[in-house]
Amino acid sequence: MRYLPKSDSERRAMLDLIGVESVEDLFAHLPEEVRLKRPLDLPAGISEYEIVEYFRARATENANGYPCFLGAGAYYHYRPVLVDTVVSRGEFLTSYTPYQAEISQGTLMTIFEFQTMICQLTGMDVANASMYDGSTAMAEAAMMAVRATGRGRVLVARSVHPEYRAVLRTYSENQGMPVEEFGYVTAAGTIDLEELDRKMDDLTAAVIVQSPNFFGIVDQVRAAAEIAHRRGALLIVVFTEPVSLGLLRPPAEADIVAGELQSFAISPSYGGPHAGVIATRDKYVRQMPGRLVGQTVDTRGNRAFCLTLATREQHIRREKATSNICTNQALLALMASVFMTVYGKHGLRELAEQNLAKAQYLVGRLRPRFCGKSFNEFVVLTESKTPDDINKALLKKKIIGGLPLGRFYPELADSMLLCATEMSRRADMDAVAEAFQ
Amino acid sequence: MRYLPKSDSERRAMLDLIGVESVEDLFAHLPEEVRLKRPLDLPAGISEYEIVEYFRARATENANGYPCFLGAGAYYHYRPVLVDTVVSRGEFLTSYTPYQAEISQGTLMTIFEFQTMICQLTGMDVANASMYDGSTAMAEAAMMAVRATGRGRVLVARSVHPEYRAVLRTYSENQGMPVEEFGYVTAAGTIDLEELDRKMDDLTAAVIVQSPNFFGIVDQVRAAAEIAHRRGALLIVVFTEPVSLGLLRPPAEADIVAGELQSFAISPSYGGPHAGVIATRDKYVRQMPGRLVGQTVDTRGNRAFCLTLATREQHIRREKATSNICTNQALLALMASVFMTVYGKHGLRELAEQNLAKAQYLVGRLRPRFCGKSFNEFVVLTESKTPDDINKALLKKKIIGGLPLGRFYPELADSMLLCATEMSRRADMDAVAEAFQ
Amino acid sequence: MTPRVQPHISLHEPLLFERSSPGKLAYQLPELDVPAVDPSAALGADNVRSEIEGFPEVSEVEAIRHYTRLSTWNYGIEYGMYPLGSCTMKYNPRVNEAVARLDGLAWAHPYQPEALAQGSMEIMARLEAALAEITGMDAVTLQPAAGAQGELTAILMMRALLKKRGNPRKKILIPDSAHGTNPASAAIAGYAVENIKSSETGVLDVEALERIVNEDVAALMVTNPNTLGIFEENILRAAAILHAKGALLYMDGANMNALMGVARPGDFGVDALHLNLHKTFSTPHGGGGPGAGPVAVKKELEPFLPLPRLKRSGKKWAYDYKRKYSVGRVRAFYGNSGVLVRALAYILANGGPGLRRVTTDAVLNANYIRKRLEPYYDLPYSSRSMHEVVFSDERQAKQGVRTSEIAKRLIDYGFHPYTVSFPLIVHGALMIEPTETETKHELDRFTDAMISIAKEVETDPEMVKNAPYGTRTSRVDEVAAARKPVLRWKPAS
Amino acid sequence: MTPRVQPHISLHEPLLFERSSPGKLAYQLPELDVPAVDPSAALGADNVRSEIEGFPEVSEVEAIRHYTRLSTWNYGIEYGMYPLGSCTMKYNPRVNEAVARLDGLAWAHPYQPEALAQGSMEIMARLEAALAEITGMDAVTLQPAAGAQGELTAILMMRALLKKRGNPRKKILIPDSAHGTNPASAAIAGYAVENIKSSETGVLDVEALERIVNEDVAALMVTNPNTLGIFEENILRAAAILHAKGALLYMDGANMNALMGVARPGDFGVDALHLNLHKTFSTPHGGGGPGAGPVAVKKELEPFLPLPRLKRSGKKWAYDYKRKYSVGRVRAFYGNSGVLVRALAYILANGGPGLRRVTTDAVLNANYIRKRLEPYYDLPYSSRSMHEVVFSDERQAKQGVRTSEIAKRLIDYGFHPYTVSFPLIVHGALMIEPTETETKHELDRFTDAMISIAKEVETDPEMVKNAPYGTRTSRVDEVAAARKPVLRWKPAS
Ligand SMILES: Cc1ncc(COP(=O)(O)O)c(C=O)c1O
Ligand SMILES: Cc1ncc(COP(=O)(O)O)c(C=O)c1O
Repeated sequence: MRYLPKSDSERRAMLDLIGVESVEDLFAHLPEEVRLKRPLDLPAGISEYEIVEYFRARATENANGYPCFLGAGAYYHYRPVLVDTVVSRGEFLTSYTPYQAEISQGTLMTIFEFQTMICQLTGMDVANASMYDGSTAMAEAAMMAVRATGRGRVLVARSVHPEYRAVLRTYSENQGMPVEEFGYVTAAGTIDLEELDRKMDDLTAAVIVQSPNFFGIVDQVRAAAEIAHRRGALLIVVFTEPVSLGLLRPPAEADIVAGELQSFAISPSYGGPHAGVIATRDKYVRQMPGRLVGQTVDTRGNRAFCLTLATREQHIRREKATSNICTNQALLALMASVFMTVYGKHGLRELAEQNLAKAQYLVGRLRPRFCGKSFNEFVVLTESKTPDDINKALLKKKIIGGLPLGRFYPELADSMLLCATEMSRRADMDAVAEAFQ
Repeated sequence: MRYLPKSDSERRAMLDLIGVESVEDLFAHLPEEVRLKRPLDLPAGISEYEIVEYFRARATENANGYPCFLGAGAYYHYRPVLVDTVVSRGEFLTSYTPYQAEISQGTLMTIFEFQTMICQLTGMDVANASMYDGSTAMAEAAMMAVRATGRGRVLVARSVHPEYRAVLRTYSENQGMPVEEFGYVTAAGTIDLEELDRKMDDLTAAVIVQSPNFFGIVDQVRAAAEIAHRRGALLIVVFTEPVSLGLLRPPAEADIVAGELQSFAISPSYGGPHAGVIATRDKYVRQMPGRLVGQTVDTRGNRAFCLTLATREQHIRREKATSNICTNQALLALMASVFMTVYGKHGLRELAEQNLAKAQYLVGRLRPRFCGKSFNEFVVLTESKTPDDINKALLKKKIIGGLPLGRFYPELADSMLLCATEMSRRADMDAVAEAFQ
Repeated sequence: MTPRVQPHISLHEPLLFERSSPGKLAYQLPELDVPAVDPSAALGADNVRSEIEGFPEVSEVEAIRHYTRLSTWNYGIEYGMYPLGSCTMKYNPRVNEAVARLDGLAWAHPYQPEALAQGSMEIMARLEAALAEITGMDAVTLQPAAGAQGELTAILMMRALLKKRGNPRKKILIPDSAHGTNPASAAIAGYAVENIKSSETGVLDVEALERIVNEDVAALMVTNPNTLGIFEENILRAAAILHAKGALLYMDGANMNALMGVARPGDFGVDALHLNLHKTFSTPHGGGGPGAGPVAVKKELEPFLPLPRLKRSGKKWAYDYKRKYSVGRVRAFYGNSGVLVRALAYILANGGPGLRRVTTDAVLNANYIRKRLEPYYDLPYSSRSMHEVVFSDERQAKQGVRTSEIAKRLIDYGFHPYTVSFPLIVHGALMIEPTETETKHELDRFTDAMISIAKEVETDPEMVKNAPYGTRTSRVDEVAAARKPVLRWKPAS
Repeated sequence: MTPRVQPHISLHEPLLFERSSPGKLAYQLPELDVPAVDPSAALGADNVRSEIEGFPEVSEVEAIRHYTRLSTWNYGIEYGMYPLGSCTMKYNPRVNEAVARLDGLAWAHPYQPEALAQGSMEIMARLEAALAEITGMDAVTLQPAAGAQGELTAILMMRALLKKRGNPRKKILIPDSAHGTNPASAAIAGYAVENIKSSETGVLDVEALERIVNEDVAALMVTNPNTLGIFEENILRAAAILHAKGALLYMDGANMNALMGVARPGDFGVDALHLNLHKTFSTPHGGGGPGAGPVAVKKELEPFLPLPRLKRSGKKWAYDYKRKYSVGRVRAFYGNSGVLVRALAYILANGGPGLRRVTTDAVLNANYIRKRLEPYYDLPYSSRSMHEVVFSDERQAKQGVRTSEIAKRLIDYGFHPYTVSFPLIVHGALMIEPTETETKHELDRFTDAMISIAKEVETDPEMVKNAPYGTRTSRVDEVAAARKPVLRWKPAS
């Protein structure tokens, strides 16, 4: 086997030194009953060439190269070549969590830069090294708010990504952390502030709002903050489309920001691996889940970095830890870092502007469902046709349309969520518009 | 511009230090008449995304993923992923010729290993660090033989790759180095030993034979050596398909071996860059063109490597150099090295055996033109159809057939050169056979 | 003659922000093919930010040099042995990277129509089946993003099952040798954690277990082989004890590298387990992640698996969202699909016989190290080792040298350290897991280094205590980092 | 406390052959889908070899570690400044690598039908047109594999033209500052070489030229800017002199990085020139190659371009092999197509205005270095510098320190050395070409290092003479290597 670097004579020499006859002797102490008496029912190993052929065949069973107007938490943005160049370096790709600082400064410094850039983007004081994804980041942010406030209840907007809310329910279920939802204004597609206000109470730990929200609309972060803070709750702002932060005011009124960075050079990869992140105010840092890198010095007095505040974490605090997270999404966070580096201050803004322009072009040719201001996603009415009909018609043209919303919002069964990014071509957008006629 | 790492304020500071007003002043000394008075007539620079799109579009205008039975000096072999992993490392990719040994030991050691593996494969004593390709390697080998023997005439077999012979003519033209050809035996497809013997004289510097020859046939190296050596000429053996050396006796009777290594993990790339190589006997090393790496020690007594015997080369000897070659094909030679490492002693043999088996399967279903023993290429008669008809029929099935030989050998207008490698699938070979029916 | 070596420029690579200069660009966007839009008009003026203060401004060449230079301060599997215990730092085949990047897979959107996602779905289905066979379990979910999330998922499922049976129960038993994620996951699922002490031979104390298990106990979480690298020989009895009381047996499968083709959790009473694809199944750690933590369960637990489930519908794969007992979602979409591709590629490459060979070579390597180092390092538990071996620093501590210092000294010998101070039940643990992908040569060099350090500890403990010496960064002050945390760069004010 | 640093294991990576052990494999082939064949039967027993003696036998992990470890002993553009004069070591954009690897391009066979090669042909046609515009010439061949082969190709064409005019003539004039490939190429084309001395200001001595040029002279080969980095201000007069005598003007375009968008050889009398795509047009050097050396010519020379030529045939590209005056082929197939893809990607990225900016920044950088180092190093020619600057070691030589030693010391400061001892007309040359892709910061660090070395030479010349100190390999004994060449590994006997 090509991955096994030993010849039989080497194995023999090792067994001799150990003092056993055969490799089976190393397993002789396993109780007879637990031993597998037959070979695994898996075919023999195949060559690298066949592996490549196998996955190539699978890849062609997926849509390939179709223009796609899906967003809803996973976005198509151009990935600069540099990103892959960097993460393909074995030094980043094949290293472990940087526990041993002296031999991991590369990873540590890139995480420190990541944390910094996330703070710059979100207006927060401190950011962690990554979470599994946006959905778990949101759930963990809620748990963090519960710890920080000593309260239990969580109010989440229905305009938050439905799958994120599902994850929140799963996580909260057994934690004495009741989750309630509040709606959106039918006309604007923004959160229903009145309902929120009504549902607020002094047991509420956090209010969760997404912006741009699941409908693509820039939501009422300031107003939500006011309501939440008035009752001593924290405001958690969620984002699924970080490109929006190139243009949108950072959610500076939030106490915790939880988001998904897939847009930053992470391929959609059929849903993962992506990269979540949590950012917050300094005062809540000890409640924060996930790894943190801090700056320090080495014995020569040179700047150095290391993992820090580990007493929050499971390997030290076990059942009292802020989270059970151990392995995170470091390499994806690095991809996001390289992306932020490549686009930089001007690029991220211009990128956001292009997304906005593309989406405005497309929405301008359709009938928007909501009147709220949208970034690169928006909900449209499908008029006389059903969303599925429109998508079918588009598929015939090898275009993947939008997300029919009935699945998540029965009241929006006549609507579809569309996303346009800098990669959306005008001709394809025209074809989409045509399919609505 | 993203490739230019200076901000305008930095440019200003630099101009100030230099003491000029503007960057134009740095060109003020150019005579007015030579200056270009207009912008270059080239469109403005485009984004990385557009560059990728442009080349993707071009790539789809080529054949994509068609099974292909062309060989004739460029072969389809599976490229292990490791090869690209290694050559994508900036340390190998972006370094220059290793003039500065202390900071180039990586490149130097890999070349030393390359030279060694080429010797092991060919049975020669010494090999150089690469030539442009097989064709120029052959031409340079001829010039080398001329230097080594003090004679001028070169005899080359017609069964040598026609384009290699064309290059030889171009190179020899003005060097007082008459090139003559000798034919092949019509039945066997091997060199016509009688004609060779007849054409030999005491002014002949070298006899050039390819094996497997252009028709894919294992040629008469030993007999050619005997004839050449009897008259004091050198024998140059050429190969275009190094995979054959996994199985074939090395051309140990040759004085010089010149070959093409494209088969060793170098993509066909529409004809280049590939990698030529020259190997020879110790006694001719000072006549050899191209770079050579030698083993030595550093001041601490540790093994080290450096470029050596540079007095053969143009930068030292100028018009008296053994060749004008400077930049060679180092990165491709490294690819070949990684390929040889991955396949190794057993793998190269098994690979050759598979090539043989595939070719035998295909030729077994067709009518071979020659009775000589062939490796993975062979010439077949197209019977009642023309080669072009057969290829057209195959193209309809999205298969690229063989090379019609009439273009290079008018007497073989009814024949086609086919190649099968380990990548040729049985079903596709069956389709090829069918097209001949 | 004094060398006076000047530091290499790449040893002084500053932070990105320190390298920035206004106006430098590393990007260019295509010209817009639609009309430009005024952001303030479209979004509302007070929704638009002015600029991203402090955000980097560098050129492309600076970007690539920055990250390339930083990369050289790291150590990876491709440099050499990385014997971090419990981490299974094996070679990460590069072909896995190549296939995960195929356009059709990497650029598949999670919501693209099922008919146009059959390739990705088939990959997941095939991986589920392979993992079920390897573990001897009945059903597998690939959704969890890492081992810890796998644990949580499984505990939620066990809870749901117990609840359906009438009583979700109150606590989960966890051996004191367990990984920290086990208790942390149990807590999120709303369970109290009760630690159980390991026996003198380093395994589960079944007598104690028998005493403890009652109707309050939901499950035992056991790692097998455990974190001492010892096979839990009483696992069948433990299962019987638990099952007799209506409790469940959960296995932390992080150490599955010791068992493939040799023994299957499903055959020794395990009801649920998670796997770490980023350990046993060779996906790269990427400096901390991503991973994937599939959970394999017995039939009984199947109804509770997270949503959605893959199901066959005619000749196609489809998603089943209508499963009323499901614990719900543990994350958005279907899992870390890109990691799953890599894991399947690894399984295909090895095949059944190959996976067994992986295990036997992994165990061979660990035992070789144990044999070579036993004369020099204290072995607190002498039970047979499987895929890893845990020493303690007892002898070296007499000279004042602790495991963490030996670890740093190992860096000077060209190796990444082993795992330090885990498992907690070994005072001053040196936890060494070579994996199967180390050559005999590398193992010899590694053990030579360890022996040499043991001797250095005798002759010059102070020297060892101040290691490493050969790295760009000398010993890092972690205490200072935590005392006054600096967690982001800020412009000098 | 003595550190006693032990060498990193990767500093001792042995040769592959020393790492081999019988039976280790890094490959697997698919099962044959056709009957196996007995090689002896198929090929004849005496045509079949027994084994490839000494060939490597390693596993995949050893292979990748071997090359990864070795790579870390190199220095590349992505590490930092690489100021090799005459080599134009600029940043090699990574997007070029990505596009050259697109399946449809990388896996195109040179003999696939023209109808199925239109993409590759279009790329070549577009590149030809762009290079013609940049150089101001009429036609371009992309066939030559590198600069030297470009020179040879062009000289053969000039010879063919002159021959057609009645007399191929006997010699080629070459300034003493020229690169070694110039005379070597002329010799292969059958010409005698006559060197002409440069003037005191480091340029062509046109008076001398006027005296020398006669009916025997086929051409003058001039590099512009020349290898001193100086623009040949009399180029127009030189052209006139040559043309008046029926001779031709050839330009070595290796230094085209100094002229793009500023001046075009076609506008100052050049009849033919070659370009180095691996210099000016950013394709990576790969430790020595590959390159590409297109030749651009004026109308008159077009009939002589190598075979085949791209031609438009309806809406398609086709190859024209019927060109009776062609000098024939200089290599198999059409050129280093993969390199051509990269060069076109670079031209597209920069565009017309961008290329001019490349040139102006390159010249700015060189002049900045010149200004900063002039107080410390002797500048033998004070003419204005273009893209590179050449100092001499005259001052340092007084302390016994030569350019080659200063170069080695530069390594300790984290830089690749400049070009040493070229051009030959400068005794002890330090030839420095920064290119446009260096930041001001890097230039400052570089010049600081050079200044620091100049001071070290004053205070401690011996120390400088034994540099480098910071590398794995200390000063290499090149003399020993040449005295008793060991050019391959052999098993210890
Ligand atoms: C024994 C054990 N259990 C659980 C885990 C947690 O897995 P993950 O890091 O993937 O969440 C680890 C990983 O470090 C482990 O070693
Ligand atoms: C001035 C000059 N001319 C010619 C050449 C030869 O080019 P190549 O190495 O591509 O053959 C070089 C390259 O070193 C050069 O610097």
